[in-house]
Amino acid sequence: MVAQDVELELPQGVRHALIGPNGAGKTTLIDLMTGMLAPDAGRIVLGGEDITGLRPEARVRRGLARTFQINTLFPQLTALESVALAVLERDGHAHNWWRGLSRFATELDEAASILQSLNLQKGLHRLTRELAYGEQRLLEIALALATRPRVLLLDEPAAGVPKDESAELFAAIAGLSSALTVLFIEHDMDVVFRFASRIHVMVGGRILVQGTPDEIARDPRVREVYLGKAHRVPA
Amino acid sequence: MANANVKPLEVVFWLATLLPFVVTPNYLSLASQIAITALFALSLDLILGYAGIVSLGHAAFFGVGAYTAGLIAKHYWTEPLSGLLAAGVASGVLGYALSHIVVRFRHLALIMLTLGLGLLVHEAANSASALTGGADGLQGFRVPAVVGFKFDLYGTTAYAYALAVLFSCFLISRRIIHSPFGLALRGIRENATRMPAIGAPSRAHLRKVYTIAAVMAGIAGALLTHTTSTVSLETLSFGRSADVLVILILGGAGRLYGGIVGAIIYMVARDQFSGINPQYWYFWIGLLLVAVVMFLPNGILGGLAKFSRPRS
Amino acid sequence: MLASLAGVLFDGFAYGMLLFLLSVGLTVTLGMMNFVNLAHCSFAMVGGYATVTLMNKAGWPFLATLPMAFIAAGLLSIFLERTLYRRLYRASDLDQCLLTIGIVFISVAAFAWFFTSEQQSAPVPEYLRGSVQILGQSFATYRIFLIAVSLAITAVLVLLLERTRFGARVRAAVDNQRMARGLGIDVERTFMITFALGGGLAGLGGALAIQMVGLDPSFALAYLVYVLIVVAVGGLGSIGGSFAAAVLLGISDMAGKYYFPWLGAFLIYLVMVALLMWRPLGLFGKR
Amino acid sequence: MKTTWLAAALGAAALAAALPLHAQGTVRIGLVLTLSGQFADAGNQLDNGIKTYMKQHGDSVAGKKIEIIRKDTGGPAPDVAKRLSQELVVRDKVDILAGYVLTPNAMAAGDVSAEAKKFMVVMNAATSIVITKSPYMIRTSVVLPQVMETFGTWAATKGGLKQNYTMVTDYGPGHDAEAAFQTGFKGAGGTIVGSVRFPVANPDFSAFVQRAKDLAPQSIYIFIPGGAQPAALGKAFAERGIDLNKTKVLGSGETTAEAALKSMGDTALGIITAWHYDYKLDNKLNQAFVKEFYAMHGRNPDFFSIGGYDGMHAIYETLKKTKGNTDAEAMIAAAKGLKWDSPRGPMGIDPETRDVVQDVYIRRVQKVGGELVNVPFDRVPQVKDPAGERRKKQKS
Repeated sequence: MVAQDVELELPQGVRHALIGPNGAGKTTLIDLMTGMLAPDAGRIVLGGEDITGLRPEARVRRGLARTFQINTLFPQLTALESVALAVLERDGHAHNWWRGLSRFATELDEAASILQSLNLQKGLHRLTRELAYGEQRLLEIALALATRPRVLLLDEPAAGVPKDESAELFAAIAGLSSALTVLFIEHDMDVVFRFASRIHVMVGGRILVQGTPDEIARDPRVREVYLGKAHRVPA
Repeated sequence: MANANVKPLEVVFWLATLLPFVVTPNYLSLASQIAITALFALSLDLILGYAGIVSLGHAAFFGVGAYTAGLIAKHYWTEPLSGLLAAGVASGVLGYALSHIVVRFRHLALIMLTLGLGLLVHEAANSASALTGGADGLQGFRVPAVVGFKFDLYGTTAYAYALAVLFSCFLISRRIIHSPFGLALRGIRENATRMPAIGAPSRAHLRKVYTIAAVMAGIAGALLTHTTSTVSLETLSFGRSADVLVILILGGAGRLYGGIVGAIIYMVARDQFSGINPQYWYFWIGLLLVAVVMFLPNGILGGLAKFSRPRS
Repeated sequence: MLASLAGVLFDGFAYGMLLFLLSVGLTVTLGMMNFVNLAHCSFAMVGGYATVTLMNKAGWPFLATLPMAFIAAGLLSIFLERTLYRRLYRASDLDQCLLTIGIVFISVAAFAWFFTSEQQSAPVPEYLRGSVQILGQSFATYRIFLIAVSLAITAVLVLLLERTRFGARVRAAVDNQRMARGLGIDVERTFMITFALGGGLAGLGGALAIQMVGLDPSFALAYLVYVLIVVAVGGLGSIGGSFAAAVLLGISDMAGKYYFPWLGAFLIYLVMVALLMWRPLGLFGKR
Repeated sequence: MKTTWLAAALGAAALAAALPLHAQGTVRIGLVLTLSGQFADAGNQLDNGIKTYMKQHGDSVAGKKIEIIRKDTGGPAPDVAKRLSQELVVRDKVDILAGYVLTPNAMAAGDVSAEAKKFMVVMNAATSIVITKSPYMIRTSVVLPQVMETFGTWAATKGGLKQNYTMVTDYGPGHDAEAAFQTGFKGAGGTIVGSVRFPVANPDFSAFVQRAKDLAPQSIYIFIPGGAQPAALGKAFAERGIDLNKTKVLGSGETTAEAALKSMGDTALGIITAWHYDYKLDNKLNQAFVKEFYAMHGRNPDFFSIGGYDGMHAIYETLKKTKGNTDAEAMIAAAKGLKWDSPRGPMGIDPETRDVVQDVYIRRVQKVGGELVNVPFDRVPQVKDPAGERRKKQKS
């Protein structure tokens, strides 16, 4: 059993962190929420609407977007093309096969501004496979943002990104609009405690405990299972 | 961004397609069949090069188009342009129907499914011999002319007609590639798992491009019917599906011009080799294919692109 | 009616064995090594023509030529693997298609040049001709022989690949070349031997097929479709899958021709499409 | 814009035509055959027949040198056959079109012969309506109804058979043969107890033969194309052990061709076939032809070869009558009513239908000197194509 009777409440606009040892079922939970995997039982509700039966792309259109732990991007497309594609899919222009791409200025500009907000403007016209690894991680987020989500699920956004760059990455995440609900999986406790306002600890497919950073830091069960004995509460 | 504006090389290429009228007037019927095969390869490129669907049964649409045009010329009227549209619609309908099956599969299962569906259409045509004339081909019809220009032995009208239709379908394909829909297709080819994650209905896109490709393949089939006034089971055969796949890979898939360049080189080589050595020309064609794969990976255009300007 | 049902099942099974013999080599190369080797039936032709030459020119008995057919096709596949195939292991499967179709064309022309386009015949020894009466039902001797050879090959192959160290090495090298090299497996040599095994099996299949379906230079193109169907329906890389698919397709083709002949060639393609839609990865396919 | 294209083209065409016409003294023959692919052997054997004739009769006639340009269609491909024929006329300036192993290719090229007014000799394609495609066309091979309807009538009369079960390959010639045989057989009082059609690409016949054996009709009629199938059928017969004195097996000539007999072995004994040629026919002309053919090609001729051999003979005779003039009207007029002795026996070109008229041999497979041979034991002389005759009646 990978994820069992998980009760997860994501109130609007709050920054959530999902932590837990490897193999706790975190990514699986995200796959379940986004419809990549079909749950055996249980319901997924987004803004009051039951989306358990919807196909992944339909859930995205209702505002539930995600990034991938391992980059799943478009190697031969440029960064701008990738994000523009997401924007065009969102506002239904992707089925237009007779007007030239360049005629869709508003969508292209929006894509460029999203990339700019994640300071990727340098790599706008470069092929994705020629971008640096860190830039590709930011592009993952840009692609998710382009769908104008209400809930953004970030699967280890800073995985493989060196310490100094990950701080910059999370600063960009923090800078996202406050209306956006964000849930991110992260192993670096400094980052978790700095950016999350609610933390969910998952172990062996179950939610062990949920709470504010302070509650989690003091909770003995988390300490013993995950944080180890010598953890001290940050200043 | 793949810029949509016309490169000078493209203008030169299309002007060069007019040369056969003057330089090689005796090769116009061959040129017309190259143009028809190029259009057929272009339609395959839309689904293979741009959406990643490998098909070994694309001749099903070519043949349905050819037979539709033939049946219309035989039973109704012989004006070709309307016959062309009817053929496109007929193969488009078949394409849309089959697309619901095809888009649900990938890799070897997809290839073998398209092969199986192609062979089933071929068998259907053979057993419906009362309608299709079976293995002897459709008899008793003749398409005399197009917009007043007679089809004659020299093939002048045939080449002009085939070239005009190829050029217009090429423009449409070029527009598709540089449209948002074209971008979505390239997205599917680049990373099919990411597409649903950005809200893209991949299967709907694939069904649409498969239908468009079927229409174009049907038009190519109808062109052959009009220019040769013959239709036979061979238009639906596995051989024709395999040939057009070889032609596209030879030229280089996913480059819009791959099918056209592949058709020119493959058919001219076959014509010359079989002229010199009618029994064993297969040997030289085989050698050509092996040489291209060894020295020009990703086809002729792929190889040339690598040599001329390493992809930025 | 029952007697003929037994007859149809037997014939179908024997025909399935023929399809299995022709395609098991491809299950090894395409299935396990992920190399789209459309030239597989050209190796079968090499085996067939080796048998024909040895029997007609050198007067060898039929059974003695079978190992030679295996070796001839195996050697040729080693030569091709070392010169051409090796350089395309990481190429796109479309380029692999182009290379192998090119090889098919070359082989068709070469065999037409050396052996003319005439139908070859490999007269089978007396004791394999005619048919045997069992419980009043006549069974063709040659088909019984074919079934026996196929079952033997299946057993040897499954043991070789599933139970031996060599088998483990092959499966490891195929699943993950980098890791296999890390474990000190000589991946190059393993691939070469695997290819030789696939080619040799094709050669043997080609030699055994002459008696049933004849042999001429266009053999490589004519049977490519059937072989691909068996491998796809059976499932990539699964010997058992190919065996099951070959039997299923052989019997349904035979039953179709016997019970509803007007369905003709439709049936085998309908069965294939249905099976693929039900199990896209093939009966026992893993990926 | 369009007119400028065509103006340029016509100018170029005129330029090409002004090239010096090829030397006066040669007659060019465009030979369109299937020299590669599934029917390569048929194409090669036909070509070998032509080469044998030219070796025996030299390569010039009526003071003109004969030059042959060979083209390969690669199999049944009417669009390619039509284009190659057009190119032979337009580019290579041939005077005569010849060859055409398969019906669809012959039909497509018939249009070219009619439009370009070129004398055309069909040397194999056997479907009846082929001859109607051009007024300048003759045929020197065989017409399916000519043999099969005759065979059906013979089977129900002199053959003494009342019941028959037909088994044919499911394609053009197969359907024609089935219809012709049944017309002849029923016309002469026989009854058809059933019929079945094999798929074209059919590697294995055991199911069909088993079905026929279970029905155990008084006689079976078989029509299959040459190549691998007769051998495969022979093996199915051998394995099924059809009892030949209980069930009479009738077939087209191809069923017991040389290669088929070799693989069928003794089970072929007693099979009755009807055909217009066999390399074992014992007449002086045929023995000389077979000897020369074997010396040149290392194998025996078959009915494809005799089609090519007699095709060249018809061309030579026609050119002699027109004294080398290759105008199609003159040649077809000279060709109509031609009669000559061929290795297959007396034959000729029907003056009205321009189709081949020849004897049809009824043969039985027997062992002669340790070898399996189609021994002719009856003959229907100078048979015209009944389907052609019916067409003539409808027209008049």
